[in-house]
Amino acid sequence: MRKRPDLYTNYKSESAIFSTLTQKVWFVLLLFISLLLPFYLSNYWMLLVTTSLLIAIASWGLNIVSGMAGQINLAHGVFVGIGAYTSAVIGGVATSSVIGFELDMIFWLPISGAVAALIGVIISPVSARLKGLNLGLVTLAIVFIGSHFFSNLKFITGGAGLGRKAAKLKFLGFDLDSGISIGNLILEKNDVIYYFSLILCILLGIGAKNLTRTKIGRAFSAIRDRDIAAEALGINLFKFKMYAFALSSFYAGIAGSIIFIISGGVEPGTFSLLYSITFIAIVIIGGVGTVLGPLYGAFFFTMLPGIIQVILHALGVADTGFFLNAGEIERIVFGFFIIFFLVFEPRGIWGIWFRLRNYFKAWPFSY
Amino acid sequence: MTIFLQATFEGLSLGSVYSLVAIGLVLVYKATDVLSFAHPALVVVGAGVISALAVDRGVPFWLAFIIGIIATGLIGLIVERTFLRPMVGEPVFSVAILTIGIDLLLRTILNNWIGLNPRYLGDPFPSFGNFGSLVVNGVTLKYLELAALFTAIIMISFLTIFFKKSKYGVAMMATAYDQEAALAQGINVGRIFGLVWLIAGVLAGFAGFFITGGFNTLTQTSFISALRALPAVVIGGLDSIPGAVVGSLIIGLTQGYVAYYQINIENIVGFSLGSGFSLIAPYLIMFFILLIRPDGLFGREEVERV
Amino acid sequence: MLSVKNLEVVYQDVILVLRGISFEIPKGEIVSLLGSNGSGKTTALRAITGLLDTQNGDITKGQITVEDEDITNADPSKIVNLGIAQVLEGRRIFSELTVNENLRLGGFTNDGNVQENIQRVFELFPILKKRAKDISGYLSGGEQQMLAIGRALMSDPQYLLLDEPSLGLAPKLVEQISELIVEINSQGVTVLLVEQNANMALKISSHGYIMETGNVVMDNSSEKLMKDQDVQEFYLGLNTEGTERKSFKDVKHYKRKKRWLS
Amino acid sequence: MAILTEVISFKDVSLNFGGVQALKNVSFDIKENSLFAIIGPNGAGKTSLLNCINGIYKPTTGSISIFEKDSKELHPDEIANLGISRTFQNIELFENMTALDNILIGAHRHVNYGPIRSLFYSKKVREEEKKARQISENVIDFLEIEEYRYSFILSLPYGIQKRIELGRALAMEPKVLLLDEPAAGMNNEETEDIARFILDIHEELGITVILIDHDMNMVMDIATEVVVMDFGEKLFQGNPADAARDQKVIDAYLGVS
Amino acid sequence: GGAAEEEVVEEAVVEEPAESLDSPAVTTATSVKTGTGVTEDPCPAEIGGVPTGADPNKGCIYLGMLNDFTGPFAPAGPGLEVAQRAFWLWANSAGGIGEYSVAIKESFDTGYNPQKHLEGYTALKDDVAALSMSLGTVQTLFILDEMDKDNMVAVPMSWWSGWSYKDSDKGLVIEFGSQYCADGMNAVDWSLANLGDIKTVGIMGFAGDYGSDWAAGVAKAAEANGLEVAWTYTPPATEFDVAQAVGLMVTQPVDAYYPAINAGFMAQVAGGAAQQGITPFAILAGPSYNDAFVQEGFALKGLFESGAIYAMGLGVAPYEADTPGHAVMRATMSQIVDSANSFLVAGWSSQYHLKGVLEAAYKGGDISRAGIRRAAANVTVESDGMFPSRTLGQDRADAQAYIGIPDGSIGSGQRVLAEGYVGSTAKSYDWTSGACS
Ligand SMILES: Nc1ncnc2c1ncn2[C@@H]1O[C@H](COP(=O)(O)OP(=O)(O)OP(=O)(O)O)[C@@H](O)[C@H]1O
Ligand SMILES: Nc1ncnc2c1ncn2[C@@H]1O[C@H](COP(=O)(O)OP(=O)(O)OP(=O)(O)O)[C@@H](O)[C@H]1O
Ligand SMILES: [Mg+2]
Ligand SMILES: [Mg+2]
Repeated sequence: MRKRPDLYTNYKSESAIFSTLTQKVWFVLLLFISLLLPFYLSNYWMLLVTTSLLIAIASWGLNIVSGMAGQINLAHGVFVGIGAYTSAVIGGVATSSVIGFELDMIFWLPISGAVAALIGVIISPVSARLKGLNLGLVTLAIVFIGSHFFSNLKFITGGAGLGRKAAKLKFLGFDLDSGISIGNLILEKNDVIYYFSLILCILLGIGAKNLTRTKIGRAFSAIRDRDIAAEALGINLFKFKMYAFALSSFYAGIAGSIIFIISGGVEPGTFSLLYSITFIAIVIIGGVGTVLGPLYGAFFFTMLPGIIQVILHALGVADTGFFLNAGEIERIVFGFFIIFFLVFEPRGIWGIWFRLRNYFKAWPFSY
Repeated sequence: MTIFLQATFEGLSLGSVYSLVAIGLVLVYKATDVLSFAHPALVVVGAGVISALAVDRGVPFWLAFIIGIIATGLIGLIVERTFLRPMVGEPVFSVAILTIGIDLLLRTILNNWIGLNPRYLGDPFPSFGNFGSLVVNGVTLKYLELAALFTAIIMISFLTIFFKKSKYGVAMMATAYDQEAALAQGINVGRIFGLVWLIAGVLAGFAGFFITGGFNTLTQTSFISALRALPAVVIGGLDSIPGAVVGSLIIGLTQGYVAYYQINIENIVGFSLGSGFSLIAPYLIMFFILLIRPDGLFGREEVERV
Repeated sequence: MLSVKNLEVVYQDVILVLRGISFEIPKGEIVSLLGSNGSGKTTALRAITGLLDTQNGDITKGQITVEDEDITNADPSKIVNLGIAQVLEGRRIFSELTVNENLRLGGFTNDGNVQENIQRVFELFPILKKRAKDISGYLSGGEQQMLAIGRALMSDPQYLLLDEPSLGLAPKLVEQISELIVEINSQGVTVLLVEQNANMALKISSHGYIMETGNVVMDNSSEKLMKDQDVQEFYLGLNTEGTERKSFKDVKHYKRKKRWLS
Repeated sequence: MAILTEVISFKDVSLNFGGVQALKNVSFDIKENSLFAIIGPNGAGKTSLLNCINGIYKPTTGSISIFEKDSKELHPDEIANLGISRTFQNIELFENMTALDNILIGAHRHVNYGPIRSLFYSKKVREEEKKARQISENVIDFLEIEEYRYSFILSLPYGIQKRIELGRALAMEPKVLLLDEPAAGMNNEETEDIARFILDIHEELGITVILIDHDMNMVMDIATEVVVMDFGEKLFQGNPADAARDQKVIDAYLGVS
Repeated sequence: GGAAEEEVVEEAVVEEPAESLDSPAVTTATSVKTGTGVTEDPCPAEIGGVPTGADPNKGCIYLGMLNDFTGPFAPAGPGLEVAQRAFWLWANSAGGIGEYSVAIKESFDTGYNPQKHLEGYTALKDDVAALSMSLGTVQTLFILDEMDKDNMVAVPMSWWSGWSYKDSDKGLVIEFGSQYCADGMNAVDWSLANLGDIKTVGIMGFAGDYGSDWAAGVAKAAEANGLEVAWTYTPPATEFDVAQAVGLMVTQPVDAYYPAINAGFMAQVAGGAAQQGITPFAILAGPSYNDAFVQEGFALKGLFESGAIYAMGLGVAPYEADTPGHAVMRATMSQIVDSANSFLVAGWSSQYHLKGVLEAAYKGGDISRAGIRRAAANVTVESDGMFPSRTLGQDRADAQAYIGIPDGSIGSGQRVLAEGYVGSTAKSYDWTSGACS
């Protein structure tokens, strides 16, 4: 007889990140594929994959504060922006209009996360006063106030409509902007950023998973589900909400510090309401409160438009003189995808995966 | 003084347009617990229909106007039937994100139609949307804005009476709080949702006309004006129609006064508030009001008891 | 007559909860439905009133009829309009609304008599009258239960399905409620009573069904049920001789198996 | 036998909500190691009493001392950390989690580390987690809910949910346990189970239990002391047998029985 | 300076082997050196629904296009694409670039979003020899490092003053027409010279390359002419508030104001102020004006034609203008589309300078990207009279402005009053000092 897949025989395997052998095999396989990806995918797809990884990091952040701890934050994009500008100031080049210190990544990466986390901590007391959607709405104000600051603090951001260059990629003294070569292997800047993002993504992903399997994550969930009960069980709401905001913003700051290096620069207009809402959509479409959900969501949001475009091109739809152009068709298809995903599976892509998994587990016995 | 009155009038008329948008948002929220991100799209779709008929097809303006308003209501209804009905009982945040998808669909198609040039909606009287205005004590009262004010007052009174007198007012709230329990009372939740989206659509149609009517023109960015009603709804309390109205007026007046007095205000505070402050100010007000009253000025407080 | 035939219900496509149960509620009678926690009583009620949808449940087999009209999978609002009202498990009052508003909602399908019915409910539960304008979510647990019962009465139902009406009520009130049920029934309302308080339920009902894990395991007139040894021991808390209540102080630390399970 | 001391004492406590007076000048002491029952008609203020002990409500006037500390100065979580845990009248479990996770949350106060360590899942985290799990497993064992360990709350029957809530409270390893209608919605058999657990908790674990329930048979059988509440006021205090005979209590609460 | 150019050459040489490896169609048949995006196979006869006019016996130089179909410039996107394709249709028919025809291989939708702009660039870059368009200043600036690495030159579709300077564009952006900063100066000078008494002015614009650049120009000219600037209102485009714009005009009256916003807001601002009886002179930056303003039936037709409002072209005369370039444009375009607008003109005219660069590269015997870049560093380009002849890579800007008055009887909605106008401020301005904003 086959072993029951969910039967744990000891505490250690149960509390492990990958509790079954299948999971471990999958992870190693995926890791291997990820490492080889740059040798097989075109620059364009690599760009999308890298972006997805970084967006996933930021989305994990939102998932921590909103998905796990239930503190709705509509201003997550602003924290990504704070990370971006922190790194741009510390690691970027000064010009006549903006400041910049051209420091090493070893400085700006953690500091970007820390600064964002600090602002998160400063904002967190608001959540002691407000709950649920009301909290979300206050953070909505933060989006607008934040982008007003971004537009007007020209010496940091370069101002609306012009922006500034992102941080330079200098790591432990190596200038990675022009790529590196390890023996025969030549890694271009894009590849370097990809591997960097991959490492960060794995580390921070494991961090997110660690949160869920420890006291902190449980306390977050408790606050989310029933805060009064949580308090009666000895959980200090104020402290844990603060943790949630800090951790969430830390993730956002880290992601923000790198993501704009790819696109070359940061422009304050980026951090609009829509940008923040995108992260919410990613988390919801991926699967709220789950570890893998935000990763799925990030890939969905970043890759799908590219895939749709390729398909449209292959079909030649764009050239047929249809009343919508390729870009518009892409948007509409994308819109439909969002709708149908949510109608079909309101728990997000993770839910679909979960269903499939359960189905095959139970197969061929349906009940 | 004239300037002050003028600013007040501008604020009030802005506020009344916002209130038309805001009430639509509130109705949808009240019945479904969902903040609809598709609402601004509905607002501009209405204007698009009017313009397409009145200007492109040469349909007499009033006919086009009426068709446009009704069409917007119907589009609201269709959206509800096709996309939102299957979501009954699902997490509200999923539904809210779903409305982003709807917004994407509606606006992409509409923007394709709007195209490059600003569209105008036509004009029932040569002087209505244009320079027609009353001048009272040096204050210019524009017909279009007066009409917005009156429309808002009429719609608000009508809705207030409807929801006070009919059983649907309470039923709507019940569906929002607990769909299952509402169903068990024999409330046809689906019908309520449909009704709400229909009314919201009609209100959006009116708002669309006032936002883009006259020389205001319909462009691809017109929907942003509708988005400005958001802080109004929040200030008033998401589930309160009177709240939406008061919130809208607060936002409108704030915007109006900042518009006319920002330079003076800056002189007093001693530093520049930055260009674009007039649209940020409502959010600042919203921020502080929520800190003092977490459920907005008139919103129902969330019950928490163990 | 409300009848349920061979009903099978599945939650979330995989959890089979009702395994083909059948029962009948003849017009004008009180029928009680007993069973331990999780046996599927509430699910049966949900199936009757069409509320499975929101719980992600489906009727996979069977038929529900009322006066020979098929209401399997019918719209809840239609079912309520047919005169079937339900007191939901867990009260499910609209916490954000006032007591008055809750009652008005109960009369949604019956808006002609709202004022009269509200007065009637207030007579039954004077405390509700005192709190009429208060937000119902702040009522005490028992007061909320009263409101839930009152709300169900607002629609002047033909069939009243009560899911644990005595839950959380003081002994005195439990007595009142049981009198109330008898009284309502004497006015022609047919009652399905789901109860944990078997004593009370069997006393006032004419017939009883006992459910275990999705099956009806016993079905008899209430009198006979009260005399059954297992029912006495497990539901009425009498000692093995069926004569005297045993004290909770000396409950045994092992469990005797129910006969119907073996 | 240990010297009986007061763990909680109410002094002239009143509690108002707008026009509603939930508690009126209530005073009583709860002695260590008692099984203290609070009964009374619906709306009498029983739950409010618990909420006051918990710090969820703060008395309008009067004072409550918990282990000789004034509750006014303490947040609910601080009171919990003094060793006071509870269950709720309407189950307040964390629905989206498994039974095990709920119980682990009960053990929250025994687990000691911060968020950074948690991110890294450091050695200390592992040790502390293991400790929490040990506590939880003891509770699971005690309450005989092994088979529901990994079930999500939402799909569990009411009676089991109540048991898990009790487990969550026990995982706090409290000194005082507050139970709000633990037997509501249970049939006789299940009530017996609960009664047995309460007795074991009281006798074997030596925890002071404060119990609210409307199941008079159970309360009268197991309580060592009873307070009867009516309209926010204390109507009676004494041993259960006397309460059952007291005419005021019968009139207000028990009815003819 | 010369040193910088030398560097470019050197870089190009280093790049070469890699490039020829990538490119399948490198050939030694002609003496011309080729690279990525150049094939000996002919261009397709038709791309994107528009014939390419390519000679089947010639090779093909492919161009890429970073366009906006879904962002704020979505309505302009299709027009720009059609016009550029039409230009190359004509250019190919007229002989192409030596032994090569030219075709725009693909137009990528960037949504005016920097992130997607880079995605588009990455998607296109391995297939094309140059970009016929990179829409958006910020977007182009952000990919400049990549372009530098790839020796990719691009035609902008923005008139930022920085495009004239190697400091800001690394010699990669082939600017054409006017620029916002100079336009702003000329707007002020022209209005002073032609509209009479102006003492106080207001400046209005979207923050960023367009509005801020323009505002800088207006401010410089105002200062040079001793005018009082009553207010400067330059919020980000998303925070532009019509009520505030009107409020400023009402509370701080000016004799003239200079808006660089979009057409939708323009109508509301001009109309809103006029309703309160306030109609100062207005000179509109190019994108603020739209021919819909003077169409029959529009509420503000009268206001726009009242003589208070003037509009500038994008450094090029409107569709109907009388230059040889305009004539071939009209002749070619009429085969493809049946309406005319300023974006068609912009799209068409933008390609002239690129054509000049490609021709120079071909003459130089190197149409690899490096060769094209080298050519762009110093070449004098002509445009059949659409623009004055221009020498690229000089670190100085041209400053000719087209100023017109709204007129509903003309297809493009405006009658030209001044062509190639250069006011005194622009004339005496030190154009070597770099970008205005
Ligand atoms: N929404 C749901 N999704 C999945 N399973 C459910 C759901 N609701 C109930 N169940 C399961 O169905 C079974 C029957 O539940 P039901 O609520 O009908 O029992 P019950 O007899 O009413 O119990 P109780 O006396 O506790 O109210 C239980 O095992 C329960 O876990
Ligand atoms: N937060 C609150 N706001 C307003 N009124 C409240 C609040 N909490 C309790 N009350 C009121 O105080 C009174 C006592 O309530 P409490 O819940 O303590 O009663 P109880 O004795 O537990 O009753 P039950 O047995 O029905 O649970 C009730 O009338 C209730 O409505
Ligand atoms: Mg039940
Ligand atoms: Mg209570």
